[in-house]
Amino acid sequence: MEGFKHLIDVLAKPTILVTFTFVIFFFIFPPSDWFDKWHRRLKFDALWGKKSLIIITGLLIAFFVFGLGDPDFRSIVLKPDNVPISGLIFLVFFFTWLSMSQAYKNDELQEAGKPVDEHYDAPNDKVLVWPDLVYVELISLVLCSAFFLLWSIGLAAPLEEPANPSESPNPAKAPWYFLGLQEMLVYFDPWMAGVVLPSLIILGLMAIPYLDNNPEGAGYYSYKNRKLSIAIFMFGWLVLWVLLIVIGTFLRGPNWNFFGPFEYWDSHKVEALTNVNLSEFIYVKWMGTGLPGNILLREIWGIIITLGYFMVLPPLLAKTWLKDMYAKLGVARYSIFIVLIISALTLPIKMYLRWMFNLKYIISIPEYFFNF
Amino acid sequence: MINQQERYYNILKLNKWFAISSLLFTFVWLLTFANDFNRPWKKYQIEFRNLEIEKTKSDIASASTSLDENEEYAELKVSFENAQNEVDSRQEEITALEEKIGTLDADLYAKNQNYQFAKADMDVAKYNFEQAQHGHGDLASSKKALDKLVALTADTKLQAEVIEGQVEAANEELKGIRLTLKQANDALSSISREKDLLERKLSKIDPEAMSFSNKVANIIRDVPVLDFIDPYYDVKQVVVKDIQDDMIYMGVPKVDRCMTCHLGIDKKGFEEAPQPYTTHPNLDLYLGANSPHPMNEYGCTGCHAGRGRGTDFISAAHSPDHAKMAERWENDEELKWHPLHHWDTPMLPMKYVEASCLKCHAGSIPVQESPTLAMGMSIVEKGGCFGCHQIDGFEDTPKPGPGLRKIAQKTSKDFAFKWILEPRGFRENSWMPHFFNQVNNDDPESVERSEQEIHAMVEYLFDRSEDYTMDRLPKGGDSENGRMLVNSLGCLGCHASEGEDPMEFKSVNSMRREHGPNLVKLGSKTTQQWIYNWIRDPQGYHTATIMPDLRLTKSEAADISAYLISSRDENFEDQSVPGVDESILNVIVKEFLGSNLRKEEVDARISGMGLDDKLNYAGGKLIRQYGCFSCHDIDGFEDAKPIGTPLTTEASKLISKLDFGYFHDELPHTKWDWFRQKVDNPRIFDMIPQEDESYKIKVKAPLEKLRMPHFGLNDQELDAITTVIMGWVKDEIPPSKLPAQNERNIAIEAGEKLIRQYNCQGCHAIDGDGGAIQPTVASWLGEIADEATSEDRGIVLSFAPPMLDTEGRKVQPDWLLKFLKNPTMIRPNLAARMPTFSMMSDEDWNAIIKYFQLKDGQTLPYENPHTVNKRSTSYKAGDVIAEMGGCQNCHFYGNEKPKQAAVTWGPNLALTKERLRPEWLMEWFKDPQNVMPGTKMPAPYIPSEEPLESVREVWGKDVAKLHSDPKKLLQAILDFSWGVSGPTDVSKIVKAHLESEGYGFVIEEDDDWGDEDW
Amino acid sequence: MPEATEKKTATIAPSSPPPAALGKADDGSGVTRRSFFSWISIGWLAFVTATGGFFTMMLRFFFPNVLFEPIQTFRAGSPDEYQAGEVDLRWKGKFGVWIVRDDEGIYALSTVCTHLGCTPNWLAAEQKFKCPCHGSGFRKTGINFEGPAPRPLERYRIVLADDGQIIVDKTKKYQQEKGQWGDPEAFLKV
Amino acid sequence: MAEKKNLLQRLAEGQIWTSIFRGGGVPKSRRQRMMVVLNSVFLHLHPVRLPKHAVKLKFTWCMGGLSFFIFLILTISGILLMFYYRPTIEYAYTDIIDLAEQVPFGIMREIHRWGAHAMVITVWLHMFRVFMTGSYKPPREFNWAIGVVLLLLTLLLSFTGYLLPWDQLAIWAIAVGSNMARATPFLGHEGPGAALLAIGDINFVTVASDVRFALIGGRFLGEATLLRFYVLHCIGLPFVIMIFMAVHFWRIRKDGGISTPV
Repeated sequence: MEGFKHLIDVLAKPTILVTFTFVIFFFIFPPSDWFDKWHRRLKFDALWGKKSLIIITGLLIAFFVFGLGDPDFRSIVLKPDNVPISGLIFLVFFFTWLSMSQAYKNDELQEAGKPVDEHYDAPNDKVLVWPDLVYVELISLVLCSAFFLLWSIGLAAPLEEPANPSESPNPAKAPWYFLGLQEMLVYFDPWMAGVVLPSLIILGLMAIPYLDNNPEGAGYYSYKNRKLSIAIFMFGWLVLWVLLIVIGTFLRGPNWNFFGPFEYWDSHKVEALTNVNLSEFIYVKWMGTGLPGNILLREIWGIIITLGYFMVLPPLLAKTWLKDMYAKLGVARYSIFIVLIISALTLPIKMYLRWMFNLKYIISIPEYFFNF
Repeated sequence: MINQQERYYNILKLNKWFAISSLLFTFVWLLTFANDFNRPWKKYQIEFRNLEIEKTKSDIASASTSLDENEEYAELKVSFENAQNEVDSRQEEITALEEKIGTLDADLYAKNQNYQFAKADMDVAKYNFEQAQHGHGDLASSKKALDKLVALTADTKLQAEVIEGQVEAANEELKGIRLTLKQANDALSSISREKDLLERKLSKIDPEAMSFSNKVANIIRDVPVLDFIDPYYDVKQVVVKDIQDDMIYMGVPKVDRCMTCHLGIDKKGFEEAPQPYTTHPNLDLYLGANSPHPMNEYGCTGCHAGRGRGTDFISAAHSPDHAKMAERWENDEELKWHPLHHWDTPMLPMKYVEASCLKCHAGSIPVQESPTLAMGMSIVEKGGCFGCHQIDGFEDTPKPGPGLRKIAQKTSKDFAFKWILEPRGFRENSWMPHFFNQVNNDDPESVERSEQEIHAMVEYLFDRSEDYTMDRLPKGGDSENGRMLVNSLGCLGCHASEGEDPMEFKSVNSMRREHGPNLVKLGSKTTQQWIYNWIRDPQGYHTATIMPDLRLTKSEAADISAYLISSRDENFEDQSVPGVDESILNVIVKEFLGSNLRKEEVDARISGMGLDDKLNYAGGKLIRQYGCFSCHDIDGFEDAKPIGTPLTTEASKLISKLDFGYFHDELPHTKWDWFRQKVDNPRIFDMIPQEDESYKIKVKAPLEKLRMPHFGLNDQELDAITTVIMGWVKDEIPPSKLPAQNERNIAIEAGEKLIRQYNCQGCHAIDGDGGAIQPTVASWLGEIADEATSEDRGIVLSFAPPMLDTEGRKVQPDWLLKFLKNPTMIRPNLAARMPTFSMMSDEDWNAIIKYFQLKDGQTLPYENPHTVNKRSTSYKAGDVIAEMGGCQNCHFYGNEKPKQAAVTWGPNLALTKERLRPEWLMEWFKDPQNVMPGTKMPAPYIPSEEPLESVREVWGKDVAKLHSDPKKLLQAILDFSWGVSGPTDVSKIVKAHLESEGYGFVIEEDDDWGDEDW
Repeated sequence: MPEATEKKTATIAPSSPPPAALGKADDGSGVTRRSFFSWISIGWLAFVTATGGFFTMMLRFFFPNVLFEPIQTFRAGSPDEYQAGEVDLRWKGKFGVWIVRDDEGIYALSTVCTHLGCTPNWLAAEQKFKCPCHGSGFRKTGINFEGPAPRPLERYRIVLADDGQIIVDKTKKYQQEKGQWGDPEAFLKV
Repeated sequence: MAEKKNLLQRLAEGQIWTSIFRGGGVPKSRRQRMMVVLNSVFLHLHPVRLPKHAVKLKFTWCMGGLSFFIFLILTISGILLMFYYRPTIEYAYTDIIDLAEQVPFGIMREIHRWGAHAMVITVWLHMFRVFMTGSYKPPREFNWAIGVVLLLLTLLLSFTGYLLPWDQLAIWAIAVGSNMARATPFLGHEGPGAALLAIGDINFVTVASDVRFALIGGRFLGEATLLRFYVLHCIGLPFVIMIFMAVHFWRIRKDGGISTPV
């Protein structure tokens, strides 16, 4: 038992968990035909069968039931405000399954030349709103109300000590839906993690319909025709959002240190978080000289790399790897799309730079509050 | 396919789903209502109601038995019946009268109405007339109307008054007939009032005693949803505006709902009821409307802490007293207790509750009401907590340890080494704490290091020791006589002696005898010459000492020193002292040097140091490190700052600021458990507990380790000190809730501080507290007389230092100051001596005198002196009464010895005039026992009840003149005593007498004579 | 869409009602007892009950279980502090009570006019309480004698505490017109 | 009409009923069923007829509808809570304690809090469904953008409400959140570029003049913050979100109702 708990604790380490997710993710949601080939070869398509639903739900439940026997796990999971997030795990899995299974079914139907499940023969295939829709709505409202009452009776809302500005709780967490952002704060300066990236998320979300000019798949579940867009969306939603929330909620403990789900939240846990900036890497470690006094000179390497990343990489990709896409999207759509994507990719990149090289900032100009 | 109906779902199925979900919804609503209705406090109120019903019933039963036994009640009943009969017999008369009143009333009503209407019209007319005078309207016509109405009003009023008079007369008549009946009834009901009230109460709470409609109402009022109208079961609360809960940003008035479940808390009669219904154990002091802390003004959580708004066992933040109780609560099906998270001030366990007294009463701790707290404060003073930890209010408290500036003359390096290593190994109740051989430094390596550290510190102290010229020790001290002197002179008011068990049950009072060190094993510690010099002149050795001067003669001092030096501890002396190990010493020195020097500099420095230099350097650093200077006066540390955490508001620290280290499972997560653990075993938080209850140590450099020393306190002392720490909070108490800051309280605070500091109550009892020396006086008496004498409380009290209960009213302040600065003999029988406190300033003495005066309500520092004319009747009469009363049996008249044996002797009457206040003396003569319970002084006999003739015959004409007024007779004694003159100091006579004749204890018979106290 | 057969919808569809509850509609097949107690009836009944539950809760919600108003019971000193025949005004401001002592004892009068709740003034010269709002007048006993006030002033519970102090309890009131002034706690005999 | 009518039927055909529910009676025919929807201010949010997959839970997951319904629950419970909650640093916390300890049906707070959590989740899932069915594609692009705004507003509503209990959980969550605002480029006093907005010695963006100040109403979290968040939570944001909701619903209808395969 203890061995298993320990194993889970180890597996939950962000380096392992995140790397594992990154590696496996695109084989589960293949963005291209190549991935799709492996996806089917690895039998991941079986995930969207009825059996998998039952097995995985069962495993999840078993895991929670097992975990609740452990005092440390229990104390985290049963915190009133964390309960919705446990629910979120189940819901997200279920609805991902539901949408994907329908998508695969429709893909098969289309392949066989049959109409998709949602196909309807307008205007004959219509249904009256009264009573069919209204009644169903009423029933779900009643059930929903009952559910809320029950939830409220069963679980008291949290109330901690009176507000005290001189005494941070340890850990001090944002509301759970912002924990993804808070996780980003570990790797980015606040202006990036707190302002720029959230704005990009909002803008990026809004831009989706304008960027995705693929006319396929409107109005029904499908995957095959929309591989890339769904894979990217899933990556953002499941990994960069939900997974980070789960990590932030359950696995971040005192001093924002990392704790496995079965670990005691020891506020004395010490982790070496020493890290260095790129300029220090280059000047101090490699060139063996001191840091130049001139800010621009000091940060020139970081600036070059950053500019290269944002300015050079997109056209380069357009010419090479993403040639087809560039052709399909046109220059305006492509530029916006690629900037959004490479901005999103800065997060995993910075995560790995931190984990592997203890790199803090690529550009660090604290004099003007500009760190990147 | 064309779907003509355009339908999708089977409506029957939807209906079914709808029905099921609606039923579920309804069911959940029912649950919601049940959940809201079923508040946890309700069951307690229901149970308490039953308790109250039972109690009321039994009260009624006992009230009616006592009524049945009450003869007056029976008589009254009879007379009531008689009166009733009489009234009945005059029934016709009454009926006639009542009829008459009825008609008259009707008439009166009509007449009155006429009058009212007329008056109302007149008021209008008056107003109109005034308006007309003001220029609005016709003056003449309004005047006319007014006049008419005035007349009408007068007329109607007259008519009404006539009838009214008739009505009154009739009513009077009727009343007259019924008068006896009414009187009897009133008398009856005044006797049975108590029972009636109880019955009324019962009819309100007991459904069985209710009328039918009330029974129904009783159910309806507490029905869910309707229970807002007038519920019997409801949340009760006290809102205290000026005592506030600390909400960090702001204080919020306290709202205490404790009485929602603790229903009997302010009601007498539930003392035996189970919790939560029990009556508060001290209603006179707390909660009672006339107590100093009424419930409406102080609430509950101000003292008990907890979450006053909580209406549930857990949400009120109850705290168990100990681990067993916690376990019981946790396993209790009803309570299912767990500590309330997220509330920083949970209820104080009962054993620490006195902590809250400190919030308001820090200046003058009520010793009898809060013994644990008082004991804790005494520990803080004796243990010297305030030395290392800054604590407000202890700024001028002297250091509790001996001065070490002249230590080389007092003892040897070997002794100092062994003593520092393990003080309690030499003197088991020593307040000097253990720094070494603790959990975090008892491994062999640390022990070796410790030895070198001690060597360094000893070297530092001895190296700096100043010169101290001692007087030569006279030859031949008598050790046995020394022992008697120690036992009788008063040493034992502050010191314990050989053979006493210091670890027995402690109290504030017993701890007064730990004011100085136990007088044991001095032979192993110091020289006789040093003791001789020290006791003769303590300040000569250590200027800041609080050891007073007992004015010992050379031979007394020699005897005492001979006695004290005779006690030794051979085992201790035999222990060897390890040598200095320079290599370890080098490590220590390097560590200190390395803290602010680079390695080369350290090496350079150390190579230039000799062994002595290293010892001296390390010694100084270590003394700073361990804070030795906090308790001892040490050369070079005059301005050193306290080394510990300030404790003034320690208990208001958030619990998250207390480092539980690896003890998060072993120790309950409460502040008090942490504090207690910290004092009990201060170094424990350096350790990592193991499964088998052993410890492993954290990785720490020697200088990083926890360094608070171990005091070896017993459980009782730990509770006391924890109570004090829990009382150090930052709560802001408004002046309205504090003891008044008037002149009296300020004087009492200042006086009590000095009295504590100089341990006056080691010898003297004041207001029922103190006199710690008394048991030793008893055993001394047992030795010089016999067992029976030592058990006679009266004699023991008369041989113990006097109680100072009414001192302020009793003595003249001028005399008191003179006496305190230069004590002389007052009570000739007393072997104990009032010492000379030459270290006390005039300010100090003034504070003490003011304390006594204001405590007794004596506000005038200057008074008209009492004078006596020796030729006056009063004086002469007094002389006779004194003669007849045998005052001289016990009292000196100047240097005239009393007639009886020394055991009964009282103060010299020649002292009276300058010493006592006449007002007090009058009080004293009237009833000495009332003024000083336990005194041996009898009330003087005065012949005020005897017939004048015999008085004249027996007592003479002067007494006869005053005979009828006892006050004047007492005044006569007073005047007489004022006239007694002669030398006041009789110490030589007494000494000679005792040497030749002894005390003359009456061994066989019970002796009620002798006096104690004036 | 196999389940939506015409036959069924024809007979049963009408029973899907408008938002408020209606029983099963009659479209020719007649109302049978069985169908009256059908799922739909149960469903709507339960729905209405639950909705009723919601409104009941709203109602109850508006009546808090505790009040933070000033306490209604106060100590008014010892009986000797009151002179026979005088109206004592010292508690008027703080607690809204006149304490009156007559030859037989002491009673506590409410300062709320029984007409429309204004606070009358004690006019010592006229020996009456006079309400400034509509001119109601009350005698010293609290009996109304002029103006629109419909009934006498109310008296509060007044008792003696163990220590001899007067306790006035405003939560319990006594009305003359109901004959409650005879209650032993409406009047403190001295 | 000769048949016996029960009370309910009489009621349903009576004057009062028919005056309230236009048309009256129980809809029996197809036309009547359509009229019910058309005649009701609430129901005509819906079209009269739908593609059949639109009534399948499997397709819609009902998440949009639930989000709206939870919004209604939150509105009602929120209004009720306002009767017992005072947004002052003195009473906010104790009022919340009292909701649990003595207020009748203080469970309202739980309903409100859990509802708020649930609404965030349902809105996310709604967005997820819309994405997976490709329902953002033309002509529904703009409505998707409105939906993103609604998501943002939902998060802001939840965020502002999070502060109101005024406990440690609340202020530190808001402290962490609002401190990010100080790093806003140019507009936050610790944001990149803020130092450039200055004339001489006068800095335009300081701790007392940046976006964070605008948000929390002071240099530190305090009374002003609580009041601001309260007003935003109870009036400002609900007002805005209702406008966007109206547009959202309107556009669903105008963009052709629920998306269907072409």
